Amino acid sequence: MELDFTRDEMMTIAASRALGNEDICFVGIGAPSAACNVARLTHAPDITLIYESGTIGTAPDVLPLSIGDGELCDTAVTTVSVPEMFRYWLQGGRITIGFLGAAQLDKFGNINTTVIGDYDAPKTRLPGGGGAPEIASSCGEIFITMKQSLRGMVDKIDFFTSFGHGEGGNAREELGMTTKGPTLLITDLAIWHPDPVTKEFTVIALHPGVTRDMVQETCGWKVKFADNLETTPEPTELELATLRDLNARTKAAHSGAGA
Amino acid sequence: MELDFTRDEMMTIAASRALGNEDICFVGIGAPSAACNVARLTHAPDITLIYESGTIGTAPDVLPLSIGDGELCDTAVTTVSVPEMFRYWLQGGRITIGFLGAAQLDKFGNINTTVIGDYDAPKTRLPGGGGAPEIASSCGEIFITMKQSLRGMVDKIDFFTSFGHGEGGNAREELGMTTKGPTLLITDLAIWHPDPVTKEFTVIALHPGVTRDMVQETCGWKVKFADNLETTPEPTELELATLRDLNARTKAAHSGAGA
Amino acid sequence: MAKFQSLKDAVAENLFDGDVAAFEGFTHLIPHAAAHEAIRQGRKDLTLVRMTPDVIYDQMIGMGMVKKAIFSYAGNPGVGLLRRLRDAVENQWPHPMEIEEHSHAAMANAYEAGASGLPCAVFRGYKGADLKKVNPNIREVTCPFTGEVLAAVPSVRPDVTFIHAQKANKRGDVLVEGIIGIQKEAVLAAKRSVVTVEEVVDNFDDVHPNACILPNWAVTAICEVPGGSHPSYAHGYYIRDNAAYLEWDKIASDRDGFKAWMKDNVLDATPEDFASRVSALRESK
Amino acid sequence: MAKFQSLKDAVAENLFDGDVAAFEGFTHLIPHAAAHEAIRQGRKDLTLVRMTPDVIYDQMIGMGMVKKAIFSYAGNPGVGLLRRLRDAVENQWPHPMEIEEHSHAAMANAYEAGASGLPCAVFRGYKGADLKKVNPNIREVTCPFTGEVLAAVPSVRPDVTFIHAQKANKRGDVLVEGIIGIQKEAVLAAKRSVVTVEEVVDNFDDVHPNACILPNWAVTAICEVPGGSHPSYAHGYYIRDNAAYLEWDKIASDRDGFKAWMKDNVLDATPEDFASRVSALRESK
Repeated sequence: MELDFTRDEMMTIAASRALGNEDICFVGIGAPSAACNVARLTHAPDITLIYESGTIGTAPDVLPLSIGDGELCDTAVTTVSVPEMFRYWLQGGRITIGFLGAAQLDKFGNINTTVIGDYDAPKTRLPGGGGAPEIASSCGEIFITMKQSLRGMVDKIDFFTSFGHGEGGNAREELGMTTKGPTLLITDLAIWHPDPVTKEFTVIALHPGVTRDMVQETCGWKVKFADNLETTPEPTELELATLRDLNARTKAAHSGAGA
Repeated sequence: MELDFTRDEMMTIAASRALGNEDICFVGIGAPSAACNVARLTHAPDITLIYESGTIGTAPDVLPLSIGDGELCDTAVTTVSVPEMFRYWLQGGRITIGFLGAAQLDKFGNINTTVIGDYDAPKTRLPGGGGAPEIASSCGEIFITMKQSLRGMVDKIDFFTSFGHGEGGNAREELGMTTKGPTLLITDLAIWHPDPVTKEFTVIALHPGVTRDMVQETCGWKVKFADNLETTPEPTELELATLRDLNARTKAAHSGAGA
Repeated sequence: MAKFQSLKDAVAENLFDGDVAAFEGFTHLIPHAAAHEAIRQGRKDLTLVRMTPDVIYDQMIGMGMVKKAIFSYAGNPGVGLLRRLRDAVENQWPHPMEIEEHSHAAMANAYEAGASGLPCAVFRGYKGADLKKVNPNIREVTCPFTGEVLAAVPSVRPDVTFIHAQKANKRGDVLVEGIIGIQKEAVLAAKRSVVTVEEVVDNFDDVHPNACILPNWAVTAICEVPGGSHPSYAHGYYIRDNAAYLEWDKIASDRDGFKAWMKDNVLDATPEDFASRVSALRESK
Repeated sequence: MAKFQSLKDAVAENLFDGDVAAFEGFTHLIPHAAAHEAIRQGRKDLTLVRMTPDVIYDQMIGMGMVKKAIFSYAGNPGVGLLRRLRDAVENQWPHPMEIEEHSHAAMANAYEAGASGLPCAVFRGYKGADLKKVNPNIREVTCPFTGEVLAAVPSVRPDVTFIHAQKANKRGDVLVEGIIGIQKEAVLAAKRSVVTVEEVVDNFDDVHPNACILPNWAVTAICEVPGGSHPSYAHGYYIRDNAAYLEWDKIASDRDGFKAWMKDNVLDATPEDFASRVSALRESK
């Protein structure tokens, strides 16, 4: 089967569809940023995008390379200090959706972006958690996007940078958290929801052209599939054009600068 | 002896002389505000005046009626939020001098502006402490101005709104305070310094025309006088003109508004 | 998402008997019009929170609406005492009123903690002060690193906060400028918020990037009430009516005089009356 | 009272071997020129604090100046990992380096507490996170009203903080605009502070009343260094040099290449070189 869109594009567009006009999103760089802005430019024009650099209600014309690009401030409703961002807006419980990526992810939505190997003698020292530990606990719910790989989707993560559903079940409630935690995982191959009881991520839809085997081959745990497995609707012309235009504008803007 | 200035004017001018160019003052309304601005308009042009409404480095042309008048903001270096004022600037230890007034004052510089009588069944309910409890503990030192009266300068205050030197001696250190507390009391009759050891306020200078008896008659505790009792220098022509011009501008501005 | 509506509707939909309510403003931008509407609607058993309860709290207390007041400085700013509040505390008129008294630092921190979603505020305060002997909501925590004993107070989390601001834009974002006081924190700490504004403008395109703006989704209701903070002031619009504050001292000194004034100027008045009250105070710049 | 002086003198007078130092900036206004001057002056045994250590910390670590790093996200923003930092942590090159790792929320609160003169910051954080198992400076306090267990971290109190800002006025007040990050707190939390600025202007008369301004008495030294945050950016002056960040990934990938680049671009360069580096990036608006 020949696709006229890439798996990356499908991942971003599927993520954008999960966002609504009323959402207040804490946006990370990369796929989450693209998904949030595609949502804003298509079905959710009034969505509020917040970047942890302090920009609230931003509407960038091109995707930022970092979470603190000037474009974010230029187009924001307001820009606040970083302590205010983390105290009033994140800890204050005002963010409906936090977007996280992962170097390592387990089936309960726990995330590692700190180290591969032992913390004190790491095989690979990763950047660390940044805002993730409190994004994971303070946002109303968490969406995760990542490309599938055996290295990334693992049975046991090396370090709990941010807490998803722990060992599953009521782990969050037991820690006193009142937020939902990871409610959605969108990979380049599928859409996953946590099981209502066990909280294990379960594939509920395969992207067009993707098979169960393809999902299992790139995932380090035994994958559960929903009984009524669906197929993710293909990107619409509008979605695809919006994403591609955004990426083209972004590339032109970033390569034009400096060097 | 005939004076060509009032006791109020002498009090304000004597207070203004205690302030220097390098001082960062937390200013209250009334006499402190006049004293700080006379200092700014005479010998201390670079003094920094801060009002608890958030105005930092303000230079009002007329005295504010309240601590939050628009004039304060118009002429300030910057205006910050009230939580920032109390956290970063006051608690942060950046204020060199806090000015306090008092409804009741004792000889150790402890102040009551909360209630006369019992707290739960007050004879007179006063406005309360406002910023005073933490001004008293966080500013580098405290200057107190008040008109003398038997009702105001009492042997025992009804309520410790803000702590001066407690029962004297090392009371502040014992509470873990590292600031100096009250170092100066300027009344309409005299200038008082705390005794270096006991911390009891001691008259070190009488204003021109004032006698020891006049001070004692309007003070509810047995007054101590310094061995080398001095006379406060009379207001200079410049000081008096500056204060009177300021008061005249203030009166014109405030009576012009509304009604 | 902020709803544009009349002040009457906004008060009816957001302030209920028994609520914990804050009408905030630090000398500047005090929400007089909103308080007067609350008085007209006759709310009861309110717990009123405010750093600097002044004329409007004196009025609500005198009208018998207030069960408890939480505050740090209860005075008529630049004038003196609050006579209706005194009458309630000293003589239980019109009925007994509970008070919970703090310092400014405590209240500022408590609002800040409320806006931050925390259960309490921790700060260095109340050293040697008697308030902690009479207020059981002043407690202590110990720094787990230095052993220093710090003060703790519960965060302020009002059911509803009322503020007055200079501008809203058509999307419902709110701009506060000048002496911004504790307004942002008071709104963010509250479950619901009502903002009266001097005017509604098309957009905030020319506003400084770091100005104090409340996004429309952080505000419940917006009401355009020109002059709505009189006799307080709105920076850039009109100056403070100092004479009215001086006058209040006389009005409030007598129970009957107070009641008569409230009938004429509040009960029988409307939010629209505020515009004319500031006409002589408009800034000419 | 802020002293206007050369960057060379300001670094010499304010940064000492063994200091706890913060060179802050949140993507925007990163003080590259100040960090390069510190590198030229060869300071040793530094404890570097920063929420987002990026290229300049990678450089100082690679040059062997750093005993310990306190941080919450160590990455080349928008690009990837920090290769010199990795080499230090994974291979102890050029020497072993201690790390104290936090979350952004913790670091932001820790700077805020430092600016507030508090010994520790209290917030809701680290729930279920492993950092508290490996960082003994993450502890707990219990809310004395609700019993909720909150996280506590020590406040950040650097010996010296370096920031880059848009403007100073002739009195020495400093203006920061746009993404203001944690700069105000980092300066106020520190014993000493050095601010490089794009330009010195006569006054701030046309600046918004609530803009982020550090009064001259809250700053130790001011140095006019146009372009001083390159390849980071200064809002209103020049845009971010994204290509330079991408390039850094290559430069830092190899120890010898790194050392050669540092010699040519830092050790043999001057603060004045920054102006020409941003000439093609100046905003045309």
